[in-house]
Amino acid sequence: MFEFLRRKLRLAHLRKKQPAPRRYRDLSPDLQTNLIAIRRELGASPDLITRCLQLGPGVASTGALLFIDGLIDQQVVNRDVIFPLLNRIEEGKRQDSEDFLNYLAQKVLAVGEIKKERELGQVVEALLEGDTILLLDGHGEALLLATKGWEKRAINEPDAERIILGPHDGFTENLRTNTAMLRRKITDPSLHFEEMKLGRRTRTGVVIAYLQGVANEKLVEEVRTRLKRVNIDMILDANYLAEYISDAPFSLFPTVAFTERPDVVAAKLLEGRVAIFVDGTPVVNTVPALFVENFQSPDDYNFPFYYATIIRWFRYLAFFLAVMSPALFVALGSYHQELIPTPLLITIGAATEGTPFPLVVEVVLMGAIFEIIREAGIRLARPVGQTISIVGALVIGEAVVTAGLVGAPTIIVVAITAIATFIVPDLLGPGIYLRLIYTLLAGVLGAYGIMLGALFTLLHLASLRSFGVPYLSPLVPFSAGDLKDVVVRAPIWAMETRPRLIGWSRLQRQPVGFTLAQEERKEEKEKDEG
Amino acid sequence: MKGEPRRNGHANRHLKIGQGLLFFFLLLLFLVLAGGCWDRRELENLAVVLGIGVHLPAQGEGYEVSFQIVRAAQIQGPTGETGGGGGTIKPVWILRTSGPTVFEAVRNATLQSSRRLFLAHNQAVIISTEVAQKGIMPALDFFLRDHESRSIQWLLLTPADPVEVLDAAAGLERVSALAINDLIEDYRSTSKIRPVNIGNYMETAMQKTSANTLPIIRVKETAGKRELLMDGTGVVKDDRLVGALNAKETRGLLWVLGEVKGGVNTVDLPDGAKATLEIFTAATKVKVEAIEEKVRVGIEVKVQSSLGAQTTTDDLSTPGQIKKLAALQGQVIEDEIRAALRKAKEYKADIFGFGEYLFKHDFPAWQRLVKEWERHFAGAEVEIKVEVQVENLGLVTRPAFPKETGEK
Amino acid sequence: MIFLLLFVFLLLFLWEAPGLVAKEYWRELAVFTILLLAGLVISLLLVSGMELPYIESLWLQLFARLEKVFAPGP
Amino acid sequence: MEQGKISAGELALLVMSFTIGSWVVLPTGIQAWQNLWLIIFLGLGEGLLLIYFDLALFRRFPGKTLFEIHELVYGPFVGKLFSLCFLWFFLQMGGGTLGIFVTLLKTTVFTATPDLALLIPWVLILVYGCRQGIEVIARSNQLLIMGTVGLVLISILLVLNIFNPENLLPFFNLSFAEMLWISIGIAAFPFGQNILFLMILPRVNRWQKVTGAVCKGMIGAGLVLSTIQFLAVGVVGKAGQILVFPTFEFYRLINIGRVLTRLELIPLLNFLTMGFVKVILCLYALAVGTAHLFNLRTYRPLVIPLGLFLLLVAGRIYPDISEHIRYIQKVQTFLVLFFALLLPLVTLGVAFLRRLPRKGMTP
Repeated sequence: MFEFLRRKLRLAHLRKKQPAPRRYRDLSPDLQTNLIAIRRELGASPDLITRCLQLGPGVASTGALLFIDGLIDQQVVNRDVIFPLLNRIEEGKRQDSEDFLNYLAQKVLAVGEIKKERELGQVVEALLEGDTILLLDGHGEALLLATKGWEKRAINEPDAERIILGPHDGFTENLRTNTAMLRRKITDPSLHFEEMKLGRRTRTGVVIAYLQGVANEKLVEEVRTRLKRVNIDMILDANYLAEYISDAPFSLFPTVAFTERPDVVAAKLLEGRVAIFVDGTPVVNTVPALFVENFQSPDDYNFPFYYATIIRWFRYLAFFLAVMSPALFVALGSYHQELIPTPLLITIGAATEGTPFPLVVEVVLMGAIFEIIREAGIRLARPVGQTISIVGALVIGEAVVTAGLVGAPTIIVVAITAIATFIVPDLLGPGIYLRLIYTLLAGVLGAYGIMLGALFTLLHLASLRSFGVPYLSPLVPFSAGDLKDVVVRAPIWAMETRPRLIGWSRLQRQPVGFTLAQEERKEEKEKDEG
Repeated sequence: MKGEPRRNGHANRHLKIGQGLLFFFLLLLFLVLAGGCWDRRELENLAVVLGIGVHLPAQGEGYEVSFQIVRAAQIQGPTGETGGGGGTIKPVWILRTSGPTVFEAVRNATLQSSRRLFLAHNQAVIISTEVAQKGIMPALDFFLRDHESRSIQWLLLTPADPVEVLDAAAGLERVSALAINDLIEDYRSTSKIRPVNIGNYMETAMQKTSANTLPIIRVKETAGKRELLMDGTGVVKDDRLVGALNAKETRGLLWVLGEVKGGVNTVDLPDGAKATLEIFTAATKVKVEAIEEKVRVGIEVKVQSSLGAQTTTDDLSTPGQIKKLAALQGQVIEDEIRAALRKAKEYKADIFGFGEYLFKHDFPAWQRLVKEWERHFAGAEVEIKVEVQVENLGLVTRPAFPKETGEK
Repeated sequence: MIFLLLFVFLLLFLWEAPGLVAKEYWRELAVFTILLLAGLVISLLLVSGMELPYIESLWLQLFARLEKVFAPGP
Repeated sequence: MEQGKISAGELALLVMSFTIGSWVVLPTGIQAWQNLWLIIFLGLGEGLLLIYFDLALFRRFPGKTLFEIHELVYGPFVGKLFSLCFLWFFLQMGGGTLGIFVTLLKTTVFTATPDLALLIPWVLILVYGCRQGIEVIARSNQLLIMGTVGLVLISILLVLNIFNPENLLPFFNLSFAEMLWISIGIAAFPFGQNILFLMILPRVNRWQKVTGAVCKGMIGAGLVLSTIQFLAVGVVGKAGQILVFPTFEFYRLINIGRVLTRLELIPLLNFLTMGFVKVILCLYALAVGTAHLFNLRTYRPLVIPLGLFLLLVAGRIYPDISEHIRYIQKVQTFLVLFFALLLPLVTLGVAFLRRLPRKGMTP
């Protein structure tokens, strides 16, 4: 049955024909023809500015500057392009010679990056990316002047990943800013960027970042091939790519990690991972993504290790509570009351006296209401959102209990679940599903049902891989050395190796214990030479 | 298809996992649709039984079983006031049924109770002496076999109808069964009763030579209210009640078993005065030897105690006096043990587990003696050594009298 | 009940078979079908109230007979 | 066929779970009760001997499953006949384990739930797991066995206040013949059942380490079982002899301040996971074996019908628990020894006489 579905999907893939590449003509030597051709490409868009000018004073040549309003830095164009073109050209230059464009580029224009281009399509593309185009009458070539400059959002702390201590900067929507931020974290020539344009219509810049010699070469190659296979017309966010390249798109669990923090990306690159930047979004994908990564926060490394360790354990506990507590409550409350201590049973029994629904219905219902309140709180403007939370939490919770519709213990359990949910935000999505599945199973088969669900989840997690790395590692397959960043957060000086399955091409991160950096560098050099 | 073979391989893998998920949802669907929830019992539909009494009916066969069921709504209130609003309604409900076996009697309770009886939290099973004289295991079998019932329920004996115990006022507690539980757990401050749970009973019953004991609970009228009282120990031999030990003999039993955890001893001083010593720690060593047909038992008790009260005006805090006190207390303890031994031998009931000791430490001898163990037990020679050390005087040394009456 | 059973088996068949057909795994398909049919027959027998023997009881009977053949053991 | 590879360590843990499997809820040799924890070691020794001997077959034909060895030794037809016998053995072992656990669930927790409602979801998850391949099974097992070992260690703490070392006395109050007989029963079940791993060994990435790994796993399982039995005797005492599920009962007696009581559900679920591993390995061996029998390219499509067979066998394995106890006492030892001792012996003998393996037959 599902095979049919699968085949249908596969056929659908094949039926989608690659759109034939559009043929572009070369530029003509005639200025007016070129202008008309470009205008035809872009339609009558009012943001396309054409500035015709008479080059001077030395030569009498007509030309035109084209740019998109808003994508360029107006000041740069005025000061460094238009002014020199009008005033700085020496006499005696033959404006129709081959060298004239070179001369302009080398001696006249005060712009950092200048390219020569002869094909109309490339010219239009550059124009759309924020370049200024200089067309000269009588030349079949255009100069592309890098004058990009548009409004940017300032760097501020990402809302989704708050930390207490440590760097508070977050990525912005600008790709170059983002890569620059990463460069500032890792001043090492081995930090390599590879850019490609993806999205047939959005032509979004996508950058693969990795540390040459640290990241596994095969992993980088796999990322490249997977990205190349992405055939989509638009990429507006990192998730567009993540859903395409993840190993298990149907799995509940994320096999591609997301972050908005440069320090996180830097740390992951230094572990041997690969980051994928997408232009236009502050979110960066990192692969391979493992299950345990969801429980690691940058704060873990900014605080003393003993504190980080216990906090991490509380995070594990919170995730367990978030997923299991409603199910356990249902199982205990409607199947295994013998496990509840006697006085507690009497108290709970008194609190649930007279409620009309089975426990499982109560829990699922209140869970659903909670999810709705949460969503409402996110979508609405902030002040209203808070009102919603208060109404939801206090009014509904209190009224439901007073009216005797739902027992007070249910509200307590749902509330604990709700709070615990937010502690591991990366697993919010899987959490909702697992919680629901486990609760329903507990409602049907009690603890046995929960155990079956847990077994299924375990088998599923064990079968997952992220870019070749088993998802549950280092727990299974067990690698004791890597538990230093899972079971505990070992002191920084003790984490001398990278995760074995990710950074195996160069495992040693630093010498064991304390050594003077100078000596270490010397030793390394000797080793490299020897 | 040829163009992107990897793409397809990739998609295949994707869908396999998707298939798994669908699979799981189908499983869920199956369970929910199958009508599910066979064993479900909602909290609000449970009648939580906290105490059970087993009695023989006035006439006819079978058993009469009474239950103490908690009314959760009446018991609520963390502040401790009785009853949320009812006040007049008792927090427990007493139910009485009968049937040819205990199990059927329990099931018959459903005829009277609107909710299903839930036995997992039962604290105590109280059997009447009549049942005990007829045989305990037949009444107890259900509690061992049933999956809800626990082996850690206390087992008690009561001379009258157990329903009286269940219905008695619970003192400071709201439910008398919980009071029973606390009474038993506090045995260490008196060491005058010996707690036995169903598991212990079964374990001892399995031992070929040993006899069982059960604590006795009775109801005592105080100021018009019927209150609970723990009172001595019943001796059960071959699953039948044969006699009882009083508090003193029970203490003796506990000494031998090494289960004394606390309590007091009162010693007689000259001039009719008395002194009470508190037992702090006690350790017992029992050694059973079988030489040919003769059984010799050595009991060695080491006690550390403290002076708790005295009624004489003498200064008991001098080293000499303390030694004397220790000797006196040793005498009292030996008396207690002797009393218990005398009773046990009278009933020919090996409540101390001497035979079991032989089984464990001298298996060949046990094999030799097991057939006529009753005789060997009755003829056993017992040697008792008690060593008491009075370590503490409390907060004062000698009594506060204006005149010095001590030695000068 | 029988119809439900048939439906379930049909579902199982449809679950597995198309994939095998697509990969042209004919032998696998044949074995799968035979095994599934065998399962179906046994299930139908059970559902229709036929008393199939219990496996361990069969072994016990067999061993009882063996005991008779050989001398009675310890 | 199957591409997955497991490491020797993972194999050892699989052997451990498989051996703990169903013995932990329904021990054999209950008549020796208070000495059972010692006799387990005797049985372990005999079992190690037995399995070492079985593994001689694998060492002679490295990289081959039992069924491939059969065909090499006996030729295709007779070899398939031998393999068929083993298929039945695996089927009965898996179905029997399922049956025992369903009985356990039905007597202890889910008295009103119909068998099928307990069985079907379990079998569905078995099928799902089995189709994922041996790698996934082995990895999941790593976590499950950690849970079991952790539980045993925690149990030691939990029973401290009710553990009575006197209950362990006297040691060896049985005659030597009795003890030997009981230990042979233990050597057969659970240890002898490890013959099933001859179907899985070729999946281990380094075959030289296999023997050591299997032995380590068996010793680990022996330690776990012995510890549980040790605790059970110390806690339950003589009464254990009359219990249907004695290892389970001692958890019912745990009582720490009357708050940590009635905990038996937790070990119950834990033992269930061990049973799960045992049955999933049976199913895997069944599927791989059947696929080999018919020269199939993949075993995956067979998992569903074979899972169904397991379900049917579990439903018709024994009419009642007393029949099963009788079966354990009278038949099981002989049956397992037939498969784990006699048949491999014959195969090894024939291989020896035919001077197999010849050159070029093994990698």
